[in-house]
Amino acid sequence: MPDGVIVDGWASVIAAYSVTTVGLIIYAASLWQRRRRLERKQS
Amino acid sequence: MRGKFQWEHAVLLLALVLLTVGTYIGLAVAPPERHMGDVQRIMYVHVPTAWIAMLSLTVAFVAAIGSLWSGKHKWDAAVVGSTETGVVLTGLLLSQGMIWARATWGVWWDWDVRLTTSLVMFILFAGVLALRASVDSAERRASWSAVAIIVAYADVPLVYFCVRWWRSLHQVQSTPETVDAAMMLPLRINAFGMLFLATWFIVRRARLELAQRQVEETTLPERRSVEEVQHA
Amino acid sequence: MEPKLESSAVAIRGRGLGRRFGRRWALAHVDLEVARGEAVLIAGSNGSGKSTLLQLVAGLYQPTHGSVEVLGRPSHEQRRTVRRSLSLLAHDSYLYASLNARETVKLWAGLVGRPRSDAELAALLEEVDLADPSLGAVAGFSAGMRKRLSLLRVRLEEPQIVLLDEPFSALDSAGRLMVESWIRELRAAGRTLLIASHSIERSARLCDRGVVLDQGQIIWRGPASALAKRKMEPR
Amino acid sequence: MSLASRELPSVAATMAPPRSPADTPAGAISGPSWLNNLRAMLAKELLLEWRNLSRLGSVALFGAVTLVLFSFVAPPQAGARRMATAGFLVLALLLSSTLSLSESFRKETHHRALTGLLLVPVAPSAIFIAKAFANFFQLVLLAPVLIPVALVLFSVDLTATSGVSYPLLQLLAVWALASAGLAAPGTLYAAMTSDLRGRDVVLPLLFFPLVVPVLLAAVKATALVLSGDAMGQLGSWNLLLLIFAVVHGTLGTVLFGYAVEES
Repeated sequence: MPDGVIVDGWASVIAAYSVTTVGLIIYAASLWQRRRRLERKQS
Repeated sequence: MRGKFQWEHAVLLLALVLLTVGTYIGLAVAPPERHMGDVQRIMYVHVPTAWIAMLSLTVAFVAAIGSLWSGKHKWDAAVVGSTETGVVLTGLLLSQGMIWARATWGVWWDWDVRLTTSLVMFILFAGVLALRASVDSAERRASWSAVAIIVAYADVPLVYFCVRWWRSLHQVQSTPETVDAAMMLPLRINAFGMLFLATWFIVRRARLELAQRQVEETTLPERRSVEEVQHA
Repeated sequence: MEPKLESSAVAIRGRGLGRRFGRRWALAHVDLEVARGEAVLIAGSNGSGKSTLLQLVAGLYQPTHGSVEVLGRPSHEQRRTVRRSLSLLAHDSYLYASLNARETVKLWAGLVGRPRSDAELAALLEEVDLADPSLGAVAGFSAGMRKRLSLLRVRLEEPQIVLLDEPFSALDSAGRLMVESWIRELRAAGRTLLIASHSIERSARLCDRGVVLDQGQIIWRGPASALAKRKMEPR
Repeated sequence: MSLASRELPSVAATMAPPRSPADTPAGAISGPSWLNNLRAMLAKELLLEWRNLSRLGSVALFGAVTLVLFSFVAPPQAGARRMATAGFLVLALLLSSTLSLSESFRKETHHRALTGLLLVPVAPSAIFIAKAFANFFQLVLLAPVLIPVALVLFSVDLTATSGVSYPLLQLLAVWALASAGLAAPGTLYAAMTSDLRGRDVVLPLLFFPLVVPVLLAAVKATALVLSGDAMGQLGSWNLLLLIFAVVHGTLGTVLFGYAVEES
């Protein structure tokens, strides 16, 4: 790895973790929403 | 269906605890890496995501074989669950990879072996989901997506080797020797956290699929009486 | 109830047979036994499930409910074996549009494993009045011509069990007479027949028994001669 | 009346003894062998190809037109153009292949001829192999059109390449291997998407990412033929193309039955 190229160390770390967290939450929410829609259709 | 406690929620709880602890250790306790400094901390989420994404797609492959073999709905539900989870994780893997590339190489994208293979994998399996969406017959949907998944999964090693030969001059990835024990701990905790989270996703999605199929199913119409005539 | 038959004597047996497409049950609660050498007529209006029944017997679909066996073998699980003993004249003609009649027959003969000499092929085509080479490719055929050509396919397969879906439709009176005499010959040769047809009077003459399907269910059973006399009540 | 009154050979007389599954042990292949079926299917495919030769002509024309478009956007410097030739040539092949692939199953679904084959029954593996071979053959036939067009448009002189003996033959070999790699998975996917609404989108969506290895290996191999193979790498790229074709050909042979029949 070339030294000195690295920029925005902590900002990148935070960005990576947030993107992951948000992505996982969105998927969980979509599962929840699909289930809700299905239950509404059933009743 | 509702009101009853389902076992996968315990797994979710475990996943959340592990991911919180692992991330805390990774961000606050573990020392920064010698050459790359704090950027290295992306690895604590990146590597587990990669492992579990690959694992999910492997589960999809196994479930696809089971689905073709048995023709049972349960296997098809497992196929959707694991494919969708695998695609979501691969998508996140790509975004993490891009952030990593930006921080270390100064570019958002680089035709690196792993990055490229992940991208092709993502498109391949997302394509399977697109195929599913455009088939109306439940029977056809199950067998076609199973066939497509088996073919796509078998293709991944070919893509990997091809890209590796294509870019044979590229730098070697960080080897395990450079990772010391303090870094392995958060990596492992997060990997298990991610494993349990993926399990929860797969099971939830599979249950959703089964429930959806149940809604589509209609009960047999009532048996009608048959008029029997003996002689002409 | 259906008379109980020795299993070896049964050509086709459906038990509680049902098939669902999406939310619609195309067929439900169908119990049907056809003995070897017997001819059974399936009557019913459009969409009553006649074609679905024949396709299930041929193993093209998996039953959603119940089972169907041909000569003691489950149609869908052992489809390759089952299909070797039966032949289906379906609503679709199964023809290649860019081949002509002669090439089509030659292809089928080769696939069945009984290649015919040119003279034999010519004789077969003569039978269905398609020997004229100037007729060109199937793409230019009328529905009746396609029907006659697909009838030859069934003949080339020389099956134990013949499933006919509307064998008389799209044909002129000469063609209908031809099919009729052909069915009689099949019967004389001891073949089992399952015929789905709207031409009840014509078909009833050729069959032993009949069933009436309505909305996927059997609502009438009896001798074919009684079926011809039966008034179709308005739906 | 004319038909019925004609001298008919009696059906009973012309018929062989009735075929019944009870006569043969379960699962045993009776009647025509798999090989005979394959031969009949191949003959059918070639006949259909021959009938639809004009369609193949339009596919070739399509490929040539894409090459012309590529040559517009290629960099003007002679050296750079030469470098780009390999990529554009393989892309033209890839784009043409989706046209001929989706077309290849349209004739099967028109009167449901494929179902008729399955009812005979013809083994799905034999149908697949014949179909894949026909598609392969079609793609190979594009070579005599697309390769000269590309060589002219991008001003590549084949005789000037160093380290490659018989460059034209080598180029054709790469082309054939790439065609096999495209035809094998393409046939399977075309079968699954031929009856679909939105098949024109779904087929490329599934097919393009799948054949990334073919694209990369064929471009590399073609570039080596066109601009000299100093390191002797051509063989390994060809091997990769061959492995791809074999892997996907095997998968297709095994899985085709599931793709065309309800399981």
